[in-house]
Amino acid sequence: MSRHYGQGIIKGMKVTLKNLVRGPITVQYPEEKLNLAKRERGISLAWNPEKCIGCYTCEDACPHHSIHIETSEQPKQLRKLLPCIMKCPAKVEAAKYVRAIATGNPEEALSIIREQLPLPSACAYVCAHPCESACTRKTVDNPVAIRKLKRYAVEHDDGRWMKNVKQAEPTGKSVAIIGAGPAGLTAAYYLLRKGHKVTVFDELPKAGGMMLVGIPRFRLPEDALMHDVKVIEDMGCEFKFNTRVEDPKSLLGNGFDSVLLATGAHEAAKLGIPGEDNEHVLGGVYFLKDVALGKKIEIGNNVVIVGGGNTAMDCCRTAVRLGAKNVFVLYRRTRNEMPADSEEIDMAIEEGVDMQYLASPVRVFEENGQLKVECKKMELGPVDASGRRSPVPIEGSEYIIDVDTVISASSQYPIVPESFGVKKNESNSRIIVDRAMATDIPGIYAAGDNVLGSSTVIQAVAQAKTAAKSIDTYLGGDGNITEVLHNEMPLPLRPGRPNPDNVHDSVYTDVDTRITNFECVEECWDQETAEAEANRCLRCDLQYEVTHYDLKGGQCVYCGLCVESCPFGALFSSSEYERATYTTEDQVLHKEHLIDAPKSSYYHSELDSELPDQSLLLDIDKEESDKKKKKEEEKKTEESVKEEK
Amino acid sequence: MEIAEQPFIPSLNEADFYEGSEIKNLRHDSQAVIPDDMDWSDETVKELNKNIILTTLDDAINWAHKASLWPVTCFTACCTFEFIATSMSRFDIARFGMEVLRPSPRQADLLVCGGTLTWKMAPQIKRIYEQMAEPKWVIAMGACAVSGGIFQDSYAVVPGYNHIIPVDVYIPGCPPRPETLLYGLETLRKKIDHDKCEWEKKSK
Amino acid sequence: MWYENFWWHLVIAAVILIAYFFFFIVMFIWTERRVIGFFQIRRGPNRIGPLGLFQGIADVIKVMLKEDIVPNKTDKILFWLSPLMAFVPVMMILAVIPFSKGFQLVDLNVGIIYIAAVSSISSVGVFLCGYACNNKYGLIGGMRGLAQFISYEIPMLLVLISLVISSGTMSVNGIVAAQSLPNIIFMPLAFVCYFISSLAEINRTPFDVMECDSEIVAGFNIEYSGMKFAMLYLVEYGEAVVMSTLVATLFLGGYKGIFIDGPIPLLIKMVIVFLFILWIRATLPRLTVEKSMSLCWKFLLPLALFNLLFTAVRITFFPDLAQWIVVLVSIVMTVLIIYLWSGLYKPGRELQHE
Amino acid sequence: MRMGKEIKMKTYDALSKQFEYVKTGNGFAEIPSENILECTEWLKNEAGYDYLEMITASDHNEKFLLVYTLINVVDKTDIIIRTSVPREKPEIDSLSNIWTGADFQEREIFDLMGIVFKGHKNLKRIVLWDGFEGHPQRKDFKDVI
Amino acid sequence: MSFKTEEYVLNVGPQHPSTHGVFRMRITLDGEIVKDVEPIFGYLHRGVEKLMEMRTYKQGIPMTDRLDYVSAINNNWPYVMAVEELAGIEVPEKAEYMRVIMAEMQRISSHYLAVGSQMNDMGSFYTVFMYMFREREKLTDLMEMVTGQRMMYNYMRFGGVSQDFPKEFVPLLRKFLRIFPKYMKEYEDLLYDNEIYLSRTKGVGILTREDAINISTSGPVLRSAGVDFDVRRDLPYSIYNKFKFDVPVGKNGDVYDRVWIRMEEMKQSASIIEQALDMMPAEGKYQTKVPVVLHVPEGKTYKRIESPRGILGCYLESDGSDKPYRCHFRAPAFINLTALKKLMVGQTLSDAIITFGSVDLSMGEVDR
Repeated sequence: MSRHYGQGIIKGMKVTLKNLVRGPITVQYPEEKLNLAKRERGISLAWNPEKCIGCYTCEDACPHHSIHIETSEQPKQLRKLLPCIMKCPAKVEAAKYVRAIATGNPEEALSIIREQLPLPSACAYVCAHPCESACTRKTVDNPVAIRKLKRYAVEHDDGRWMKNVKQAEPTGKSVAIIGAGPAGLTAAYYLLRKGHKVTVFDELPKAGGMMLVGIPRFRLPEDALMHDVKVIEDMGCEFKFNTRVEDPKSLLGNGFDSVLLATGAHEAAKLGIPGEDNEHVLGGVYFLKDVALGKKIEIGNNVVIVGGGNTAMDCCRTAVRLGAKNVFVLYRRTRNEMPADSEEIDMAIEEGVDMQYLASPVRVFEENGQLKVECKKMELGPVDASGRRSPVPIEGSEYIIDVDTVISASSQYPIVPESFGVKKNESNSRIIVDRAMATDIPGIYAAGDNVLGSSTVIQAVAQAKTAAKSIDTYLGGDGNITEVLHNEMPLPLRPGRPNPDNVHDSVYTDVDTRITNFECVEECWDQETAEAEANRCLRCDLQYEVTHYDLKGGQCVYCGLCVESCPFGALFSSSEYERATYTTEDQVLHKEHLIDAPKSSYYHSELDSELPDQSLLLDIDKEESDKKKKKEEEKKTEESVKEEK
Repeated sequence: MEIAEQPFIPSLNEADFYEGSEIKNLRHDSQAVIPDDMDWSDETVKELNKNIILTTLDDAINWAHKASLWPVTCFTACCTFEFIATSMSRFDIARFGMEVLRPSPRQADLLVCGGTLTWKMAPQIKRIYEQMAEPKWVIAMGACAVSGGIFQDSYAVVPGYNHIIPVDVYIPGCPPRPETLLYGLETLRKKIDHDKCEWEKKSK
Repeated sequence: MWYENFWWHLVIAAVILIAYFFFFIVMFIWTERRVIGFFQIRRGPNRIGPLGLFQGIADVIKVMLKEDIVPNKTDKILFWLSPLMAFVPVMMILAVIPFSKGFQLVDLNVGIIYIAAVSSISSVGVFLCGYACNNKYGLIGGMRGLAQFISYEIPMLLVLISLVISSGTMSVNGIVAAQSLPNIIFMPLAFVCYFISSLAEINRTPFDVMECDSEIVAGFNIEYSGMKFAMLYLVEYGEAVVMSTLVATLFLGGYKGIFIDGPIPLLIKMVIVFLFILWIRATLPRLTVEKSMSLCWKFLLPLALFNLLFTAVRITFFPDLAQWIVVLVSIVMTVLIIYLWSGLYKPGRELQHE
Repeated sequence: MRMGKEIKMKTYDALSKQFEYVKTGNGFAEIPSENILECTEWLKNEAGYDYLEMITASDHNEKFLLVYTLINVVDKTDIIIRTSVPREKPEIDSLSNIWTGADFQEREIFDLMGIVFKGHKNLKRIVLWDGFEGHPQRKDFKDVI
Repeated sequence: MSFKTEEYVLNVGPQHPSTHGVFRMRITLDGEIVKDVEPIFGYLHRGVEKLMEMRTYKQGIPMTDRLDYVSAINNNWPYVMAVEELAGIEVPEKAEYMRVIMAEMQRISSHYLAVGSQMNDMGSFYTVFMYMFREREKLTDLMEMVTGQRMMYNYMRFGGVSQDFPKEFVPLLRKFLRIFPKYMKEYEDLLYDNEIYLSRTKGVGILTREDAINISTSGPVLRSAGVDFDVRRDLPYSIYNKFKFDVPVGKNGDVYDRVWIRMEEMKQSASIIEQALDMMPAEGKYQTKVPVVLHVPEGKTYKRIESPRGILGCYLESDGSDKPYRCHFRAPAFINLTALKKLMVGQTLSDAIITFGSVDLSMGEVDR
């Protein structure tokens, strides 16, 4: 192709001429100002002194220390409702006792715990700690290890809390509690405090219920459990062990004014695969119960545990302690989806348990006297209703493991006997109660796992508290079970920031020794660690007044990380953009400036509606596109007119 | 005809070595900040030196300086692109007569220090500043130029241009918006307004 | 006429010319920046004075007041001399340009030769600038500039000769007087050649190889500041003023207007030429020096020679042709020859894949 | 994707078959530092990994870990090679004679980490200036002014 | 009498209008012919890799923004991907789409800059640059709307992106895509037919296929030499395997091809954005919640993406603490620089300058 000099040049000159006609797009800045983006990260921060509590998170989030904060030592009370307290079913005031520990007062801390929780020792070892998952510190790094701090408080029990106890006069009413588990014991404690006479029936030889038989001793030592039980026993509770109550209604007439059903969940769920009826296939709960009650069980060398919850971890670690050489855990999903505590999984792996993720048993069969499990590999599919990715089996990926025992630890559920005669759900696994925990029979109440299904200790405690209130009201009391056990403490001073360290590691006994016995694995923190850990609490309810809030404006890069990290929403990006100084000192912005700075909606979408729309360069093409649209519409109408004709 | 002494021309490796030692010396010498000059804003000094002719002349000259601040094209890092954006059609620095970007420092009046300054670059910046003809002004644009910004604790970064050359106006931001830069230039013009003729300074 | 031989006539005319020169330099600075601005969808200087009109004044004052640096190791004498050498001749060209009937500093009968001679001095000055400053960039720029000046002078002169043949006089005034119709219509080919080569002469895009910012920083003026740079800065625009005036005079009929004669039509034509230069500047990238050379020697020179031949033939053999025939023939011929000639060139190197 | 993985695994296997000192791990091959030239040459010429994507090094107290990634531009697969050199004698053969692309990267590692590449033609500081003391990417680097 | 020319050394940079930052070339010239070139850089070496070892993982994200300051979002990506792999953080599907959209917008805006400044090097006195910057400003506006900054977006987070798109963003982006081809046509008119442009780019700065692979160049430089390799298509990351797009490949490996590839890639990016907007789930999370101070388990990983300049990789080592143990970036521009000698030697100074421009460097990335 021959190309003639000049054509392209003329084409180009046409384009420039066209742009000349289009007219300038210039913004005449000092007179004419653009609206900035709503999320503009301008050259300042806006700071809300009312919301800021002086937790120093923003200072630590800054990549290069552009923010400098100084706070007063003396706090002031800001709010009562805190995430950790709100999230706790029993409303234990975690923030308060953590603070007590931080100021070197573990005894007072125990008093605070005792106010809401009559089973502090048991909870200190095995509580599912919903408070930690709600902890504000979680947004910074890891939540404060509240349960372990509770453990520390419990270890420092000097009985001081007893002094403030207010025991009610005996009322002469008596209550029967069926089941000496967490729910039963809690209810017993509160009813005794209200002056009622309480008798606790249990078919096991000791008190503790599921805490005794569902949780292995290396997690919850018997001493700790009995410590709590002894308190209740000392208050005059009557225990009737090895007694199985078949008909609670009959108790009502026989000297008891009210009955609480707290029987717990003791049945293991089935695997639902062929070959399950084999004698070597055990239910996880039964297995743990047998071990806890000291029965001798032969499990052999190769043990497979199916499931990924805490029960599965308990089972596998128990199996290791019983001498099994090869312990496998089969779980359908990956570790990220496992419901068990991360620490439990870590410890199980440390103890030599072989975790097989993305694997599921297909059938159990016996071949030449050897028990075998056929497994199938899975892969993660799309996200299901529970928010987790559902496992999808991979065809043709079956493999076989030789085993001696299979333990099904997927879940457990309660069975409510027919003889109770209360209203139940269809599968006989729940007692149906109203909000006051009353069943359909007047005078009979229910609490704990037989209402909830399989749940946690702290849930059971919370329910039992409600039940105790209702029973007290039913028996003519005022239903007020609140106690004040701790002495008033001044609000804690804090000279600097909360402890910036990550969560402290738990101390465990050595792996080699711990797998040989059932001694408690977790050791209590010493004073230093406990106080350091307690100091990690941000103290969301207290406000340490910020005396200095300096932003080194010449140094800040306005990356927005501080705004993002503020747990209390007290920091805003600012849409300010007009600042230039003659000296470097003037670059530093002080508190007064930051309070007045205009806020932008970066990370604060609630401000979106207040801010003006951004002026866009894209708008200059508006007219052209509008014209085109109009033309098209006209064409269409013309066409339609033609068609009509 | 006499032949002049041959100038010493180092080999390339030697040249590198000299450069290295120059950087090292500069780094050693410029750990302290050059103080910001705020005398000009002192009103009393201005009152004292009041002289109708000179003041009027001052105003005229300052007006010319203000009206055509030619920046030298020397931008070290990221802030370059916001400077370019400022000089492009949307914000159009040309409205103030500033679009004449002189590539040669001799003809420029304004050094816009946009971006991180490393110790390796510091001698060059110092030289560019020295090559610029009086009167000259310096704007430190962006966090890195003001204080080293996000890189200030690095082994290779000069924590602020004011360790190397005196700076007239500091503009924060990373990078500053074009409007911020224009505001900074406006601030600089205010300073130029207060400038006095050379002879007056000498007489002081 | 009665005033022609008085010395004060020369003084007044010179003052007027110098005023004209500087006024238009200052205005062209403003016009260029403003118009290029509008081409680049922005506004250009509009703060300094009404519509930014004082922009040029402020620039010139500022540049002149800047510190004058003479770097060490420069050739001191040439460093001082060369800006003057570049600046003065540009102004001198104006001496022979008629601004109105009878208004001319000197009506030299060898005006065309004077223009050619004087404008080459300016290019020597520019080269000496680059040489004197002891800077490699400056030297490269100066060398490039000189090579380009010398090359483009040839087609330019050939065109001027054809102009002289056609008008029958060497006086600029005579050429203007001879244009009953503007020369651009009579000899479009000559206009094209002259316009392109004078773009190269005044160092404008796409021929600004000696000052190209992006390659050799600032080229010949890299080490200049203060007053000396002011002169070089004025040369840049002064050349533009002079060149647009020349094009307007030689090809667009000079001071002859449609309704009135006098300076106003000349000024209007001059501004139009300048705007056209700006349009080119706003559009085109720069040629490299060797490509600009090959454009000169391989494209412009043959065209200019052809134009000379054509004009000579016309004048010698068909002196009495009707005007419309001449116009028609020359336009057709120009289009044809440019079309054919340009088809012989291929932009870029030969590549195996095409 | 799975195709690419298979080819990758095959390459690792072939590599470990070809040279017995090569250890393969999960997604990388470990080669003793003295054999790096031999292996990479083989990978380039025989296995088709003709694109040296990246070289980097990291400081692991008593040794320096060097990581090379190679890409097969035709088959669109990549492999990772690791090797380590002792801290007392941080020397390794240069790849810059096989791949020109290794030139600057090796100079950078020499500059920042202080590993000497034997056979490199122009091994001098690249991003820092001559006369800078120490190698900043090392963990024990202290800035001297 | 015989003539002899003397070679001389010309220092181009570090302060030079067309070195795109603080880059220096020691060019040995014979007349105007380049005989040898030695790139010297490090004038912007800020020790980013060392600084990242001194900061927590999250504080590293703003650092990555400042590597290749022309395409900040693309820089976040490999780092964020590497951390996500080591820490086992899942990215919600919507966030992946958002990342793709933002990264492709960034690619367009980066290429606008590259082509525009290329024309500037060629001496077209800012005109094309300004037109392209107008389009780039539109994109900048859109991205500012999402992230709140004009350049250092700091947008990606571990497990997603920092904020959701504002509701008015998607219609505006569609509008931009609608008017995008019109302006592209104009630029093509300005470039491709212009004889001066052609004469300056065709056959200038040729890189052969063998050299391109041997020098480990990547991105447009590699593809211009006829190597059909694009990480987005060939080693897909994120969700790029869901999109259909062409990879433009050049024939001659000259400046013209490199600019042509950039122009074509812009169009492809626009089509990817369009597809992503269509496929993006309307509802869904844009971020997995990750604490401010993230503790990443021990491990080593290498992740790569296709940035506007080529393969951008991030090698990350973690020792289990809250700070990276070692973080190295494979900077495409840095390695593309190795090709400079091959590209420049034998050309005139003017051609060498535009050849350098066509490699499209950003010094922040080269020096790190």
